[in-house]
Amino acid sequence: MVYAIAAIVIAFAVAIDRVRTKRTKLLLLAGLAVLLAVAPRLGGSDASVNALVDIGIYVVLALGLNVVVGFAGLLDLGYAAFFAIGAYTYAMLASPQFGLHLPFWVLLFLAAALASLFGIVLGAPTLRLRGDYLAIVTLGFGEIVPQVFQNLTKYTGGPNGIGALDVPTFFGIPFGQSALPYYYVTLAAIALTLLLTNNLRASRLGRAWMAIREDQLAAAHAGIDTTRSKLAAFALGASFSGFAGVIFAAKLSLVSPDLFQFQVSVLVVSMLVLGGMGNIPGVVVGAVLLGLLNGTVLPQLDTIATDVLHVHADLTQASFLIYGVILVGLMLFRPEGLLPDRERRAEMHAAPNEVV
Amino acid sequence: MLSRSLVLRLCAAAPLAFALAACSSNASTASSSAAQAPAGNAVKIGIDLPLSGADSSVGRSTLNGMLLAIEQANAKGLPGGVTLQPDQLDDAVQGVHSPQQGVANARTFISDDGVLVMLGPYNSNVAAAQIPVTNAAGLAQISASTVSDGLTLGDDAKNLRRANPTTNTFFRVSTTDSRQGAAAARFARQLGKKTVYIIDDNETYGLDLANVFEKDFTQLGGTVIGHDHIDKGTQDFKALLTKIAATKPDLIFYGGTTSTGAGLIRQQMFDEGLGNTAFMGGDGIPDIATVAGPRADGTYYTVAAPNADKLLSARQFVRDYEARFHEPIGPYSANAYAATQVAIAAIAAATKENGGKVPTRAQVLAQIAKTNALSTPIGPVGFDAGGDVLEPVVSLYTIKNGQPVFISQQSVSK
Amino acid sequence: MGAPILEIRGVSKRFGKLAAVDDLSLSVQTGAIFGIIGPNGAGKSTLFNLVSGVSRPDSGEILFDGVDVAGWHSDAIARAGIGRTFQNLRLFGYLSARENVMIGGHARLKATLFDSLLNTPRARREERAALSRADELLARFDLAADADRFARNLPYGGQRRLEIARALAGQPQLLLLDEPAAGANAAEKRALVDLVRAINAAGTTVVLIEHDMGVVMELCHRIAVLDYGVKIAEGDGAEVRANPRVIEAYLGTPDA
Amino acid sequence: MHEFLAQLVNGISLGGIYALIAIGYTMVYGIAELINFAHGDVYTLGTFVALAIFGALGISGELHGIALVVDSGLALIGAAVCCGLIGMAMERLAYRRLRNAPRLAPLITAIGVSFILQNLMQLWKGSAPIPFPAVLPNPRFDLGPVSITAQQIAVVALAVAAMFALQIVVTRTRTGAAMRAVAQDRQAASLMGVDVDRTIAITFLIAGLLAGVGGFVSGVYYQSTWFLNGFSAGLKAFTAAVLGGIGNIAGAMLGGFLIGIIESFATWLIGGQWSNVTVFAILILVLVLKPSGLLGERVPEKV
Repeated sequence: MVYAIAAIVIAFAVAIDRVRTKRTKLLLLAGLAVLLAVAPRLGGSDASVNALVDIGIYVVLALGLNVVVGFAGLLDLGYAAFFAIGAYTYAMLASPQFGLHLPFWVLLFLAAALASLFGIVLGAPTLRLRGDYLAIVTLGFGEIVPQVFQNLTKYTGGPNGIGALDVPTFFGIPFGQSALPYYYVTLAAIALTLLLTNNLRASRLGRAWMAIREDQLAAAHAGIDTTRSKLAAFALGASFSGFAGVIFAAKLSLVSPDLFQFQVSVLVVSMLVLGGMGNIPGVVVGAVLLGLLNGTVLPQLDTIATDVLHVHADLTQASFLIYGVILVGLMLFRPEGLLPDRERRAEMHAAPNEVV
Repeated sequence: MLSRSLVLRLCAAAPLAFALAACSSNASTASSSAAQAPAGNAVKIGIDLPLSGADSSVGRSTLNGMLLAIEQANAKGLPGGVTLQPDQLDDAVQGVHSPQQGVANARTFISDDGVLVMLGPYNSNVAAAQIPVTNAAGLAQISASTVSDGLTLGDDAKNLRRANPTTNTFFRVSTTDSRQGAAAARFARQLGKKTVYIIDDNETYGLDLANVFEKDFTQLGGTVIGHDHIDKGTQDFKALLTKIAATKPDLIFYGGTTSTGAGLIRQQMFDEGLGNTAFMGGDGIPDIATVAGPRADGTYYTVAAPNADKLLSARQFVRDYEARFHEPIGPYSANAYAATQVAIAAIAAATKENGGKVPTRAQVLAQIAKTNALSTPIGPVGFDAGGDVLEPVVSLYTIKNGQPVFISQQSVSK
Repeated sequence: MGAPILEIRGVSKRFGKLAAVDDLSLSVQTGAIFGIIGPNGAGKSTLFNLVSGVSRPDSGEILFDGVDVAGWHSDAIARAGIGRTFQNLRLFGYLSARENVMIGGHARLKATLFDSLLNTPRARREERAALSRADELLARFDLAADADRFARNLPYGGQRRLEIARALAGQPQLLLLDEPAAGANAAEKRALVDLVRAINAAGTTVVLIEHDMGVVMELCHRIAVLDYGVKIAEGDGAEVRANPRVIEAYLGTPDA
Repeated sequence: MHEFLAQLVNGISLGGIYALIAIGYTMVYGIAELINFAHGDVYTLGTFVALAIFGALGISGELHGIALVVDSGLALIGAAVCCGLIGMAMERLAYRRLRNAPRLAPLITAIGVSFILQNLMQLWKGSAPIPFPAVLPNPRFDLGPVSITAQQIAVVALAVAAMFALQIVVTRTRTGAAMRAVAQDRQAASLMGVDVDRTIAITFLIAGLLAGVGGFVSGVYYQSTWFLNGFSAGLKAFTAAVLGGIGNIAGAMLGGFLIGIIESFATWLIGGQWSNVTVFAILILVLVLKPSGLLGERVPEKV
């Protein structure tokens, strides 16, 4: 079922990317939404629903990072830090840790606000740095945050993290241990993220980001406050990450520092690049593909090898190798991503004399 | 046109994927019931371990201990003609063990009716995420290596079981940090060490172990000069050891495993003039010689099992393991073997009770909880109500000429 | 002609030991078309960069509408009402011509972050208005047919016009044109002259740097001549042409 | 005071290894504008290769006399050459085709290559740390209040020598001139007749050679290696390169030594678990205060 749903989502995303009229796009989107809403009713185990939720959280993360990297062109290699901040917000305010039990729904937005606050704190002094320097600063921030959570044992449970987080309730009805309620929450979160990021893309601010990405100096001469616009991208992107972190923590009922390492940031960036930066359907495709690969395919490599290929191979050991080969192969084959946006497609097919 | 054909291909792929999914009945639970349900009375044992990335060496040797027990049981035959089939999933994502993936794997097992019991996980925080899920589903889970107290003891454990407070589904053959740390502190005092400098790897196992050791060592009249934590992936410990050398401790205690730093620290102690200072750790470092080489000599370590030289089953196990896998056992191979023995014995007993038919998860769980004095390579195993081993024995070893030498043992209970 | 819209008082800018602009003063009357000429390296573009906030003067004042904007950020200066073009075009190459113009009007829109995020009715109204304004401008600049093309794919002359359109979209009071006639043929120059006149007639003060003397003489009410960062002459076309220092500067340092 | 000096020695020798990696990072970035994430893994591969060479020669203990020179020389050169070739191969197979791709594509490729190298090393030698034979004698010299080992001196000497050698290559040779030209403006260099492909390939070769030397040194110095070492070492080396001003060889060395010293002092004064946090916090601070790094030149925006 996971594979089927993933294939359907990808097919719809490609179709939405390709059709031109807005009405057809909306129709396709509505169709997909209905399909996804009823999908769990059509069979499929709790495990597959759970796998879909994990992928869905990646979709929210990727869409959020897309605002920063895809729209504004700011290379952020520490996105997992904001994810961690969101998750720990839930963990510290809705668990036995401090005896605080704030409601899930409130924390969703509180965490988003907190994460964006941290985005501003980090971004304000550093956003005037050149692209690669910004990348390394965000990378450093991404290393610092989980390490701080790990070291402040008294407040964060240290390496153990915080467990037994509150189970969210919906009008008094607890979610329980099933993955299904989280499926719908994640679906709603994706819908909200899609709506907001799509609004942004076509807005005054979205245009300002495009301008900054293309030529910062010319953008400034058009009256765009580049620092504030970039800061807005950073803060908004962070808030989606924090938001996703709450859903993630609530479903897992646990947070620990090793969940938010550099690899997570890399994974989300890879989703963007693989799918097609800046292009929302592309980003969804990238997130679904890599989410599926990481959460479902690679952990089950041994079983898949036995069941599907009828070879008894010990492939799991090489899962990282396979992942690396896939990344490199795809980049060589389609460096602009599977579904690039208009500008990047043009860029790839432009004469190579335009070295930017 | 490329884009058009891409659309077509992908659209074509969707129904195909559906068909595939239908054929394999449930592709996400890769080896699921209907289509691949093994013939006869097959019972699946779900195994969740980190099999790729940084933990994969220990994960593999743990897995091997489990596989060996299953193979031996199948060869010997089980009541009702039941055959056991291992179904292992990797809980490392991007090379790092992941509670998130652990839960995904646990749910995969739960969704697969053929799985009657689950072995694993390796890491405590993975267990902390899995327990609420297996507890709600009533799937028994036996871990060979998790040591964090909160999994079985106190309010933390109660919170993990809140979906189903009256049932415990989590068992472990490994000893809690608090028991091992306390035993290690007593051993250290018995060895006549008065002052200690404690280092830990700032990970679940190591930090907790070091904290318990610190508390107990102080209670027993020893002096803790300092307690430092290290960063993951550190290779250079010279700064830390320079600092420690200035304090001239009798003993350096390390909470952690060989790969998180014990091997390197032991080795670099010699470069900082601490070669003759005693070095001690828990059951994460019996393999220290693989990193520290000859400099491992003189290291003390504790293992949560009676003297292996005296234990027949232990010697037999080591021989069988080396014959089967052509490599020395890993730090948790024996534990893994024992955990699997518990699961197999429970399945056998439940099958008998069920009149030779494949039992239910609940029946297996009930049998596991009743386990008492089962003979294993780590001594007799039985569980208390929380899922911890009854009356565990902790032994102290030292390394001489690269070989473990038994020193003494003590029985620890709460 | 009224009060000066732009007044430069004793502005200097050095790069290392080289003074690109040296104690320069000049004043541009509101409503004028003001020309700046001089040999290459005379400091003309540096002057534009100082006025538009690319770099900060080492000393001196730049009064725009009576306010000293020296050292302000470019975006603040643009919002205050100074638009500019660049000698080596700086269009957003991979955005459409229409998007380029809409970006030019950025500062005239009021949508906040939340309007953008939620696509409020207010934002939608404003977007529609901006879109039609952009299309009007494109039509005025004879670019309507190219509205959806990437800016970089426009012919050179189109790109030059687009850059002016983009600057105008910000509805500046003062427009700085950096060599607008570069690379243009006679007909294009003709059209440019008409265009600049029309812009000026609509109420925008224009300062232009230009090498083409024909264009300068035809358009400019007043002309300043720079050499080595120093103003060596100022006046109307005839005065400047007759000035011996100007002749010397042009003949002494042949235009490379 | 005594401990201060001892920690300074620790930091400088640790920094020497960072410097060797950082120089490669900085050169590749300066010339190809690529953050070669796999560079740290090339360094670890150097240790693995040196280990394999010692293994093939049947060496497990301390070497003396002529064997010391010949065998360790073999291992050193073998590791360096192997890493140099790997670096060139990576450039040829993966990065060259992406030279005009969107910025992120080569970055993701580099991360992919890093995963591949890590996993290959893991499949080769397992996921646990591996011992490295104590091949070099390590006498200790007492210099007043501190004592320094021969290996510590060697590490620092190697890093400094590598820097000077490279400075000479870059400023005095034709290849160096080509490198500087490509770093300044690839297109113009190509128009001037510089073979850009070849120049970039040579840059990767040199970076790989240095990483290999670093790998050998770290094996000898720590007598151990681990397939994941390259990640954290590479990260710190890159930090060092940025700290010093990326593209600047002397800056990379300075940055390497500084990071090493900061790490040692953080371990000593704050606690080992804070050393990474301290390193990155200082990096962020430096970049905020001096965005082009300590020795980097400010690149003015061209209008």
